[in-house]
Amino acid sequence: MVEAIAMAHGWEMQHDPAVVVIGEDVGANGGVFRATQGLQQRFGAERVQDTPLAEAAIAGVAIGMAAQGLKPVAEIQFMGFLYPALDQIINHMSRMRHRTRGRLTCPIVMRMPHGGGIHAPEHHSESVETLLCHVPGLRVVSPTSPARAYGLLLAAIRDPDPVMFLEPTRLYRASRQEVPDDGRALPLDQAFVLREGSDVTLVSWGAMIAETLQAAAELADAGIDAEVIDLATLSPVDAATILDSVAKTGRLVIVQEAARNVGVGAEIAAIVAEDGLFDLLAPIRRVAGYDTVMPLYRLERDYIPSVRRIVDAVRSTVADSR
Amino acid sequence: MVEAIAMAHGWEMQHDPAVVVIGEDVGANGGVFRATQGLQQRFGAERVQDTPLAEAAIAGVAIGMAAQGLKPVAEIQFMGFLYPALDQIINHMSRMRHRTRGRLTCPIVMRMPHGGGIHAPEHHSESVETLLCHVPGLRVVSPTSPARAYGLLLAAIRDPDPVMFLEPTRLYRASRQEVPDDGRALPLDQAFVLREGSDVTLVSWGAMIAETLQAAAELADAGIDAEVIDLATLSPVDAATILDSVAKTGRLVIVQEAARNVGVGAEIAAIVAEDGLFDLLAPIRRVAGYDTVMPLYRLERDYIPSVRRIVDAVRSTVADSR
Amino acid sequence: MRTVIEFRVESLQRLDPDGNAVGELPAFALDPDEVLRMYGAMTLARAFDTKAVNLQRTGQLGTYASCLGHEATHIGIGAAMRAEDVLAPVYREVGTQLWRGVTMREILLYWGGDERGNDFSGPRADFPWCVPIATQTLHAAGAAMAFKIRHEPRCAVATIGDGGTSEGAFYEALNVAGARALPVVFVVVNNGWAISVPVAAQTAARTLAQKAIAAGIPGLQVDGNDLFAVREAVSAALERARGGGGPTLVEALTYRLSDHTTADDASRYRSAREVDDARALEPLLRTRRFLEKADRWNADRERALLEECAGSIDAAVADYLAAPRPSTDAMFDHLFANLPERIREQRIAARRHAGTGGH
Amino acid sequence: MRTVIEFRVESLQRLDPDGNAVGELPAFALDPDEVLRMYGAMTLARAFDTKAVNLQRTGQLGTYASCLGHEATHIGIGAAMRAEDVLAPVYREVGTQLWRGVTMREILLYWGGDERGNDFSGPRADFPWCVPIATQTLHAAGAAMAFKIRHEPRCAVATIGDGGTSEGAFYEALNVAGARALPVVFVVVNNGWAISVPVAAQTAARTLAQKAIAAGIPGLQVDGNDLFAVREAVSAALERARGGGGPTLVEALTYRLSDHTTADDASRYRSAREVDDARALEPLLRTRRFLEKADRWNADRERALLEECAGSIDAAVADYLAAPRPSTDAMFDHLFANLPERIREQRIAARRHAGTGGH
Ligand SMILES: Cc1ncc(C[n+]2csc(CCOP(=O)(O)OP(=O)(O)O)c2C)c(N)n1
Ligand SMILES: Cc1ncc(C[n+]2csc(CCOP(=O)(O)OP(=O)(O)O)c2C)c(N)n1
Ligand SMILES: [Mg+2]
Ligand SMILES: [Mg+2]
Repeated sequence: MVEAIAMAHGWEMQHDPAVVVIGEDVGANGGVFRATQGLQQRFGAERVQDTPLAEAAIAGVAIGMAAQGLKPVAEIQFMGFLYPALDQIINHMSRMRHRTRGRLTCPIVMRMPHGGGIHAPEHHSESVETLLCHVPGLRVVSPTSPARAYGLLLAAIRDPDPVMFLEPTRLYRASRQEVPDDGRALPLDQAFVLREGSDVTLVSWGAMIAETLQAAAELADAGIDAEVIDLATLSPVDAATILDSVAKTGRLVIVQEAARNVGVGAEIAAIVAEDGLFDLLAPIRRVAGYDTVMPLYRLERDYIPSVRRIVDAVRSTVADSR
Repeated sequence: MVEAIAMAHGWEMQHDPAVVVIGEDVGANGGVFRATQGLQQRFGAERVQDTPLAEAAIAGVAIGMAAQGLKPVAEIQFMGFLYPALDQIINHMSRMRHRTRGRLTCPIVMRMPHGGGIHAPEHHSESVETLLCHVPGLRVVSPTSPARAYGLLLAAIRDPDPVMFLEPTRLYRASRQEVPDDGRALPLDQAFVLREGSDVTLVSWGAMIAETLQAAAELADAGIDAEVIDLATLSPVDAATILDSVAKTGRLVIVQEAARNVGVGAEIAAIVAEDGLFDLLAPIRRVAGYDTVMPLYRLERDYIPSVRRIVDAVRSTVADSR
Repeated sequence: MRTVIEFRVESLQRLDPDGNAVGELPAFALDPDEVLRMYGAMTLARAFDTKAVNLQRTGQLGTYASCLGHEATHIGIGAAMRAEDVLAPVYREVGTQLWRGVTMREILLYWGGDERGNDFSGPRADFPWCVPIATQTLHAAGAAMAFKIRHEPRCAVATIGDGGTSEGAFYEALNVAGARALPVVFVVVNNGWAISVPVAAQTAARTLAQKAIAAGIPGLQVDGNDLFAVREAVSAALERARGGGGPTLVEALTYRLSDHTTADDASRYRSAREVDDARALEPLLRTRRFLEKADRWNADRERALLEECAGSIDAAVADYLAAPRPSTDAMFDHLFANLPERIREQRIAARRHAGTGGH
Repeated sequence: MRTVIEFRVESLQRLDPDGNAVGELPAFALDPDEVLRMYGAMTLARAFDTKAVNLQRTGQLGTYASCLGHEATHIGIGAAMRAEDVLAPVYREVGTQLWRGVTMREILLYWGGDERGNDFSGPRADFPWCVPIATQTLHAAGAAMAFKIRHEPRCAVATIGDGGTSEGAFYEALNVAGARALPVVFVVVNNGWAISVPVAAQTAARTLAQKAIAAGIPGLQVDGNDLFAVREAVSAALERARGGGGPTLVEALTYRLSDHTTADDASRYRSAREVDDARALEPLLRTRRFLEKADRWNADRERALLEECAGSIDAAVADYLAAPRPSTDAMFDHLFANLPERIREQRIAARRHAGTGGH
């Protein structure tokens, strides 16, 4: 996936001179995960800039550049280091268009690795999409394959508003896929149905899609036919796709790596309890990170939802059906 | 309410020499809302300190003090200025105990005005409790009357862990109530049933409790008997009280001032859709701030849920019952 | 111990409190029409400010941050900038904004709780009012970065208060601007107070200009009640920035003669004596004295100017008061270029309940 | 222009790269046993560090941040502090931590992904490793504030990297410490690089010591490969802080001889030549030369020391490797003093699925 991300940067920088890349170690080093590999050599040190080590500055400078006509793509090195930038993102980036009645805008992409599972040090494994999803004026997007990373990142850069782009760390090098470098974007605000099924709807996003698909395969062996939805845009969610699916299956299990409490999964459950309640044959279930700190790596596999937990939740859901 | 808050500070500082107060303008000025009125005169400029204008510093210094045995009560001037402090709160305050296996702890209260409705300038009317409620290791509390402000603030200061204390701005001077200065705390982690009823459960918190109670009164006139729950501790929520209520009423309407998307209301809806689904006679409804920026004050009354919106939502819920 | 490097902070004054020139006046100060233009702008700023406070007191405007006493700093900055430069102001730079073409109606709309006030008809690229302290300094740095990348001969100017210099964002802005030699000027408007906190409680630094040293950029002090010194210093900084010489920090020493905002009561924390002393140094008086000494001003002209100001202010106020309440839809306008489906639904719902709220 | 204030940054060296004394040595450097004790600690830090990198390479430890080349700075800081002082380190201060009594087993546990490593059995009040850059400086300021309020004669010491000086939190900490005259010492460990970004790209400031000027506090540079200079400067700063004289910033100039961490490949962004040049200045060699010249050291003693280090390291590693995996419950232990009901339920659920995850 990480090559697809670098490739999308390259395409767009080639075709749009307003696109600039900023972040810590994005230049000579090509990013700590190599997501900006080769860009500085290709486009120069003005358009691909290492910033001083300051996340508020990365976001704030991006806002200033964007308001004056550039399209910054900014990398935050890990999502756990996003917090110093939140003031700029929430108080300015998300509302510059609104505040100025469209006079100044923030066509910015903030990219950052998301989630755990790679035995990283403390603060390098966070899934705190909630903090961004709750903020009006932001789009939050997360890709789950190299092709979707390429297509969604292009869409994010081209979008005239700020997009938070969460890259699942443990998918960076998980799978190989030939992605044509054709400049074709995928749609934002739209979920992808990765697997059709009739017995239960599984909604997930980010790296958890892998476990969710595996669980669906195991469930199929056991005669339970799961539909798998990749949320893709985590905010605002594509409610229609989810509601349509639940109308068909009657059951909903949400899988998220983030802590359960006030997660995006809660929003999805709430939407269905509001607009699809009478379709439900069984209680909704959330399989989620526990409401505790993401532990250091010796315990991370106990924290991140396992295939087993998903399968068990689906089985209970089916068992609890009326 | 604001006098009750100053009184609770006074009691606890008098009885616990470890309690110190820090924040912008909390000293001679007594806080911009006068919530720390008179404290510096009474306890001196070491225990009641104006800080330089820097919210990350307020939180970070509080952490350092707390880890070395003090109990800081820190004021953030408005919730919209909390963001620079989030890094310290999320990466350190919420997890110091966990990280050090109990060796160092953060018995800190972060107080801040919450919500709109007082015709304040931009950024002074925010309801972003979601950002705190999602963070494991924090308690988030909001009082809705002078007596609860006094009792819950005492509980928050005495709690050995960090408590985010959200004070509803438009209740600061809304009602007068004699509150005895007796040092009695109220329980955390517990919702308050403010009104018993049998037809529908209304869950709310903060300033919206006022509109919710008024809606309940109007509904009673129309023959709909609403139970009103004041969440009080917004995270972790007292699920048992809510589930018991819904088991009785069969209907749930959640009222929040915050933007709807991934709000605390979503969590409550999700809990009931998981653990109380078969009790529900009607879809859950959320009456919430819209998923847009809190507007400047000329439109804030269109943004903040009105009594009418709550009443309409309850009526629809009753009408939609199976 | 070996000395590695040395620094000094210098201070500039061109007009003393009695209106006498100090040292060699810059060219613009020798052009009486230009001085009159600036004096007129200062006078308008003060008259408008007085009116705005009154509107608030009579319930016709929301909380408002007065600029009383800041006029020399504000107009000095404005006059030093070119139209194509970009301003990133705080919430108090009324004078600079008026100079740059933000209308009084727009200013009133904003403080009257209406986002349309931020849609400046004049300086289209200027940043809107900035309330979260110090954040605007990074926007100015970013704007300057854009100008630099595009090789445009434009500069950004950010203002910030003395209290604002305690926020980390301010130092990050100075540092990134220094590290990348960005065409930006930071003006610290040191008015002595951050609400109730005096500068001495804010920092142990004896000047705020010396904060520039942390970023390796030049910093200097000017008398912020001295129109000529402010304009001269900011002009020089802009010239250097435009020529590729990088950023400068200018500390303008002035005094907040008003309460912090109309929601504040400064008598709770500072003495009347202090305010009186400061009033003696205020900027309009000394500019007027300068003009009088040059025989360019008298009571009649002053009266005529005040009348002219009052006329344009009254017209703007009438315009403001006549502005219809924004529609409920305005909450959703401009949230996104492409409003997502879920939020379109909310817009419809909001119309249904428009005007039912009680606040 | 009138000069308002002047500053200078000074630099201290006591031991040149050849191990010769420069100027007048402080008392501790004239006590051979004390120097041997510090040299032994530097040697242990290096040997332990080498072992930790090897453990990572062989899959027995997580990502690890080597302290190769930082030993003089680390031990100089440690030796200057009193036991009752408090350290707020970053992720690289292995030497200082060992000196203060953090055990090798604890260090390995932490980098081996186990929170128990932060439950220091030695310096109970020291702050744990701090990964979010610069945040620890505010903890040190807060600790110092606690000491000051309680009138305890204790100090806090925070370390921070060169890259870390770009974060706003760092300046906020300097500023609040200066404004309240807190007993805290900030040591900037300037090792030339922040991952791939050299200091010159991080800031236009020619020294990092001059960042102190922004806060109105003293700042000085020391040769960070010079054990004596580091200890002398930090000792003096601590003495002043303890006496009520407020904070100091010490910039220690050293070099990161290793990759940034074991996850990094420094050859992507810096030349072997630069590293070779820096290696010639490294701290162990020059301390050894000093001891040799004083006839207090020879190859035999060196061999014996290395063996002793290896022995204690091997024992600690064995201990670490034998530590049982924490129980699933450990995820919930110490989250709160009083675990709320909803999370107690999750603890039970977690037990049911313990060990089913695949990562
Ligand atoms: C981040 C942030 N924190 C707190 C506030 C509340 N506040 C508004 S103005 C002010 C004082 C600002 O003082 P200064 O920077 O000196 O500017 P002045 O008002 O004197 O022009 C404070 C604390 C804010 N607007 N933003
Ligand atoms: C807030 C934050 N942003 C980014 C990172 C990722 N990161 C870890 S170390 C590092 C470079 C630090 O450089 P420096 O401060 O010079 O310390 P050194 O590693 O050289 O000791 C970066 C960017 C982080 N840990 N925290
Ligand atoms: Mg001020
Ligand atoms: Mg470094």
